Amino acid sequence: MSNTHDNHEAVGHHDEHAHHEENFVSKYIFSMDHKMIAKQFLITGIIMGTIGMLMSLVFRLQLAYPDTKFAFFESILGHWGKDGKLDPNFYLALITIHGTIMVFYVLTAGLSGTFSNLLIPLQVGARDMASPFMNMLSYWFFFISSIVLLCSLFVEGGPASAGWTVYPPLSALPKAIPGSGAGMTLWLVAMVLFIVSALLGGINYITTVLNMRTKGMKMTRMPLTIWAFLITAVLGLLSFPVLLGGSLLLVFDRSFGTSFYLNEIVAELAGGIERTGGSPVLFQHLFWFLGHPEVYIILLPALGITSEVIATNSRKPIFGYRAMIISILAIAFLSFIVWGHHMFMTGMNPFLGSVFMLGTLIIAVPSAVKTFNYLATLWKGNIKLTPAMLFAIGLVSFFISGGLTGIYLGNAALDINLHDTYFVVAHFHLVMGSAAIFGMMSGIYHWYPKMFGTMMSKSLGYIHFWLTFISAYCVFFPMHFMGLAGVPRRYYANTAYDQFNVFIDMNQFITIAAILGGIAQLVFLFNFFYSIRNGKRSPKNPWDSNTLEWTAPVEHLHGNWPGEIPHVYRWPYDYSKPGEESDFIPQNIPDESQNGDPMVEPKAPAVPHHTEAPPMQSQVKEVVMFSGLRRLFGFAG
Amino acid sequence: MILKNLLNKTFFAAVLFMFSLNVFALTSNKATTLVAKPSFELKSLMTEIRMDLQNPTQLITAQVSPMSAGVDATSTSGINWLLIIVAILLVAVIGVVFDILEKTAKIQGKTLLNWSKINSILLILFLVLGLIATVWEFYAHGKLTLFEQGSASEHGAIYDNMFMITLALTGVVFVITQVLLFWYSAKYKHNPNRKALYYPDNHKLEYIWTIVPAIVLTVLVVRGLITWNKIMYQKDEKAINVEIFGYQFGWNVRYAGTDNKLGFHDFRTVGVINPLGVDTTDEKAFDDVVTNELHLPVGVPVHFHFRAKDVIHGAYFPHFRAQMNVVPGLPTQLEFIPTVTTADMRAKLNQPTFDYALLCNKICGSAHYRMKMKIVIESQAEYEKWMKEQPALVNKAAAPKVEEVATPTADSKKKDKKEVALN
Amino acid sequence: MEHTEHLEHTESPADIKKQIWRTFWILSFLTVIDIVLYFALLSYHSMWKNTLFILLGVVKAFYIVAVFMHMKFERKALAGIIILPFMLVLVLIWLVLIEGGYTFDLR
Amino acid sequence: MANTTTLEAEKKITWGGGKSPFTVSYGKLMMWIFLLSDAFSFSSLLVTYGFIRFTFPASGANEIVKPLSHTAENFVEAMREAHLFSPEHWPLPELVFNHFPFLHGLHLPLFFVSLMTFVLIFSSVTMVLAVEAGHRNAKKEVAFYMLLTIFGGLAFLGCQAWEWTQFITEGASLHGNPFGPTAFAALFFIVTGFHGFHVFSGVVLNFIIYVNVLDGTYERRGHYEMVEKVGLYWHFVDLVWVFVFTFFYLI
Repeated sequence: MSNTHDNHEAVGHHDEHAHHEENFVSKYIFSMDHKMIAKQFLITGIIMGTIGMLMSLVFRLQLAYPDTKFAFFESILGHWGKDGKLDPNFYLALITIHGTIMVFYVLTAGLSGTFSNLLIPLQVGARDMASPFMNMLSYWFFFISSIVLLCSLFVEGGPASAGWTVYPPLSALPKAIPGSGAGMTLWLVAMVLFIVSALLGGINYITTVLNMRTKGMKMTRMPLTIWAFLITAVLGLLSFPVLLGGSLLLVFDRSFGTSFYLNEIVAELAGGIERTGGSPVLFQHLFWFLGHPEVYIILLPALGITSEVIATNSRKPIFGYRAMIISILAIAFLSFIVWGHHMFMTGMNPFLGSVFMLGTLIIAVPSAVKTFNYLATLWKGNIKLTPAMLFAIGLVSFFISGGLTGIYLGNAALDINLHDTYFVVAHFHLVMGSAAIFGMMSGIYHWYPKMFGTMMSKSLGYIHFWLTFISAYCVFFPMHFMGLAGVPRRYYANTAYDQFNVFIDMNQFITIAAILGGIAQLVFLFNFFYSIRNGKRSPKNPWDSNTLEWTAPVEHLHGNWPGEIPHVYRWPYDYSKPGEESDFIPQNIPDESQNGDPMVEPKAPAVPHHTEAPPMQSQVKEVVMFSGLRRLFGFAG
Repeated sequence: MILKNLLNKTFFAAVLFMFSLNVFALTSNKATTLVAKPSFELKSLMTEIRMDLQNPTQLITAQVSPMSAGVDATSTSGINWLLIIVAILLVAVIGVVFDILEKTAKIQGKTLLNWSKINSILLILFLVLGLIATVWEFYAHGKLTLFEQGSASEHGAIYDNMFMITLALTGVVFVITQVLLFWYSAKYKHNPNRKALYYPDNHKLEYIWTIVPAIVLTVLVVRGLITWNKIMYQKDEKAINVEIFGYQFGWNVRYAGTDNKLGFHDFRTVGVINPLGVDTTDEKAFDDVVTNELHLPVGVPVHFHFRAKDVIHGAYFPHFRAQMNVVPGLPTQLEFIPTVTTADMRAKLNQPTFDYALLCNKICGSAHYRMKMKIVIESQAEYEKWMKEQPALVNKAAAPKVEEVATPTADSKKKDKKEVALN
Repeated sequence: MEHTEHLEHTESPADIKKQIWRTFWILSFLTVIDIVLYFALLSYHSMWKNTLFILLGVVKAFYIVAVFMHMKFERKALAGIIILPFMLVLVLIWLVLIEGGYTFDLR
Repeated sequence: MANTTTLEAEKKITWGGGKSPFTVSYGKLMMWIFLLSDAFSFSSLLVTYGFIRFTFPASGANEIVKPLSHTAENFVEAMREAHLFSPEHWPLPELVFNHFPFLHGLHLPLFFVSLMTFVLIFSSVTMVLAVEAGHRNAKKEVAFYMLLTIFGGLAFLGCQAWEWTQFITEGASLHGNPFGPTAFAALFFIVTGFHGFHVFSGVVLNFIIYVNVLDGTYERRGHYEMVEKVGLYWHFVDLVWVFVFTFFYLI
């Protein structure tokens, strides 16, 4: 660690960046090292994820055994589990907080926060983030936000219970549901803090990617993970402020008697002030203007991680690197103009329904391109089935299953009968729940050696994967059929309806599968924490990967590389290149034709064509398509 | 060094295991009083857990009937806690044992399990079983879906048609892509003597799989748009006007009566006497009929006007392929033609107690899950007979005149709106 | 480096100052125009009047961003990444306003 | 740009190589990106305004109330009787914002808000002059113009405070509005309040920078980039006001 200090000279981006001694607090708590912040994000995310999952098990038990009394409910939930029966209001609170935790705290912060922080500086070849201080603030805002959200579980009336989408008037009128009292206020506070954290992080990620790349790391030589994180950060940056505005107005509606989202509400329901003039649909527009990009904020990092993991473990270049980038950009762009497909049945103008439907179904095209590219990458590969790879394959499988059901829901006409049924629950749990969690797991297994310097147990990883994979399909696949039978989501019990109650056996099956999945996570948790101390020491490049992070030493230095930052001479996917002895060539290995200048393209094109000569026409087209992109980002070829 | 490490770990595992045994002993000591199954064996613990999962009713009802067992409820719930702890500890033990076994195997120079092979077999197995399960699922639960039961409205046929097209297309894609995914993953498993094919791109292929989905989706989009517009813009002059009023937690129906015009309403007057806040001075409201059940004549278009009192509700008519949110302060609308009477549906489904229902499909509070209303589709004659039995609104409301005067004239309000365009 | 010429341009401080003051007068003038138009067209309600005001606002915004915020002299790419994403807001505005009109019709 | 070379030099030390695609420092890029994101939060509020505005019909009458032609006392009541103010119609802004300090009782529509606009534009000019002086490393000029900018900001905040006070004394609040729909007043308070909050934080930032300038922090650093970054923020506040002015007072 002696050279850490020497490097400080080179690390300090700020003049204020003082030479300070690393003590416990500055190293582990208020750390400004992106690697430590990544670990903080990850561990907080895992803890939140565990809480979210336990909540889901509680309400799954209720759904499967609506007539049974569980004695332990009373002991752990107190008056919300009186006589072993879950309180219907608390059931709604549980689904709300489960959704909030999973969407924002686990899959946004835990996934994108962890891996953006860990990988962006390491993979683009930077000593740290553009502003390490803001990075630290980002984590601490997130941490405080988590605490506030968890605190809301203990307030009078319970936590927010209007669904994670908190549609007013239910969320705006404290009399409408107990959870819309103090719990809802805390939810909003937590969300505002979370947005601040997301913005601080996002600004940092974008700036780092754009401005801090090492020599030779052109945009066209960036790993797909970085592309995904960059676009994710852009999505977050543009959409979170809209939710900030929306939440602000909701706060005013709740606490200061305004009526932005309320109309024709009598005084006695609304705290003594009659509310007219607003529209609940307005909130839904503002919410989903965030909410839909949010889906891709969750999914894109997972897809980026998958691209990297699949290419590395197939020992093959990712198929269609440029098509992948264009797909990411297309998905990101389209995600901003389709938010209304969550609102087809909410009293929105049917004309807008047509517009949103058009955009939504177009998203299927870049998604399909991504899927086919993954398949083509696997084809004739030399696939090492590491746990990370298995999770990546699982992600692709979920992405296909969940993506295809999206075609039903994106179709406004079909949404008429599927809106807010279990079909929706099944769809989004597959495509952004399971798929994103699998992306996160894949990333954890893959970059664990980079984070902790030790290896996780492979065998336990396999057990974890298979149990989780099977249970996830068992939980979510049958739900489609409930949805097709018209079972609405967010129902405390289906006992009031004979035609829904026939699904009781399926509900029990799902719950058992969910408990199995929960137990499988214990395997993971054990593996994760046990391996930090007891895992095998990791070699420098355990997966024979090309990207820059594996050229950094296993021990963490503040500044990442002990000497000069490696220069980049090639794209990150030179796996199994013909004529080369090794089946991988890291990005920092120069080509003979480059004369040691990283800015020169290697003689063999950076994205070499396969053995047959490509048709002239397509080459021209590619140049046209891609040079436009290059011009946009202003990096000369 | 390695040996020391191993020894340490074995010790750790042993301690963990002993500890879990102890905890389990505690568990079963208490459990004996309840379940009367004294056992210290791992196997029986597993069966117990399995029992707990598969047949919780038995186990748990036994637990929560403290009178018979003579143990208070808190201690019974403690068992579940301990079970969880035992599960965690067991996982830890298994983990450590695996770790040790692998390390020992490594020292001896062999691999414990050929995971590559196992995984590729599992992948194929998962694919095959998964596809079989999918087919079985269609067979077993497909008949419970609404599509199997058939639609009960005129546009339902177009809807079901659209659904089936989508199902067929996505089904084909689903099978092809999943098969390829698992098949490739298993087939091209690692072989140190082989080198992967360096195949970074192929523009022809990429264009094909961009353009083909695009064309398929265009078909879906066009059909979807046609279907959507057909359903959402149904408009018939002769349609019966019906107002659906949602509140926490129930529904009311207001029929427009003989003039087929709904009287004006004002949310300020909603109260116990006048639950829907209808303006009783408005002559259009005189013949309105308010009920708690929705009766509709078969084959006649119905135009629904939705209104909510407090929060957003969702009016969901699953069998009619119709849904619309009921938003406070936003009068939403919907129109459809019911085509199958309740009696016919009962006969078709062979369920003599079957009833159509209007469900709430937007989270609205604690009793959201049982906020429903019975829908009866009947012949024109039956409908008219039923309608005659319902009292008209004004007689029923009998609101004092003073209140009526106080209601602002919604009539003039409407007029103003129509005249003045937004600048 | 494609757009070097933009960056290397070194105007004398006097030139820059002149440009700043010119922009100030343009902005002031446009604001005055706004007010004058407002009263001139007071009894006249139409889409065109509003479009005119918005256009004037956009012109003002252009001067502020281009000159005061120095965007004119930055690389085109920077302008691109800042301004193009902002266009997404137009989609939000467009669709939400349609929705507002629809709500008006329903009520 | 004068400080390009210093930036280049700084980059050499902090960063092993490569190139910055925009030839701006990461700090400025961050500020730009932040402003982009903040533009979205303002947009969400303005979109709300547009939506609610669209759900109300405009004021029914097109009667023109001539400037200077009313005596103040019961202006609002008179307007209500003339159906120019009613809860069903969006009021004409010139009838609402028609006051001017010290000129009590005169109908001076939109004059005051025009003044506010000028104040803000002017403070933007002084800000950009400070930035320009910073390029020349002219510490005294930077300090002078920063001070002017701070005064401009404070003047604007003062104007806004007066306007709010006036509005509130006439009976407007977050849930009541004598001029028209309650949403009109609530939106006014939210949007101008959010903008005012930005102005306020801008003034605080400017003040910090001003102190630093006097302290010689940037002189020692060799460049006045901090002034530029804060300048960007300040112009952004001005930019937002252009649209608030257009949408709230004109349309």
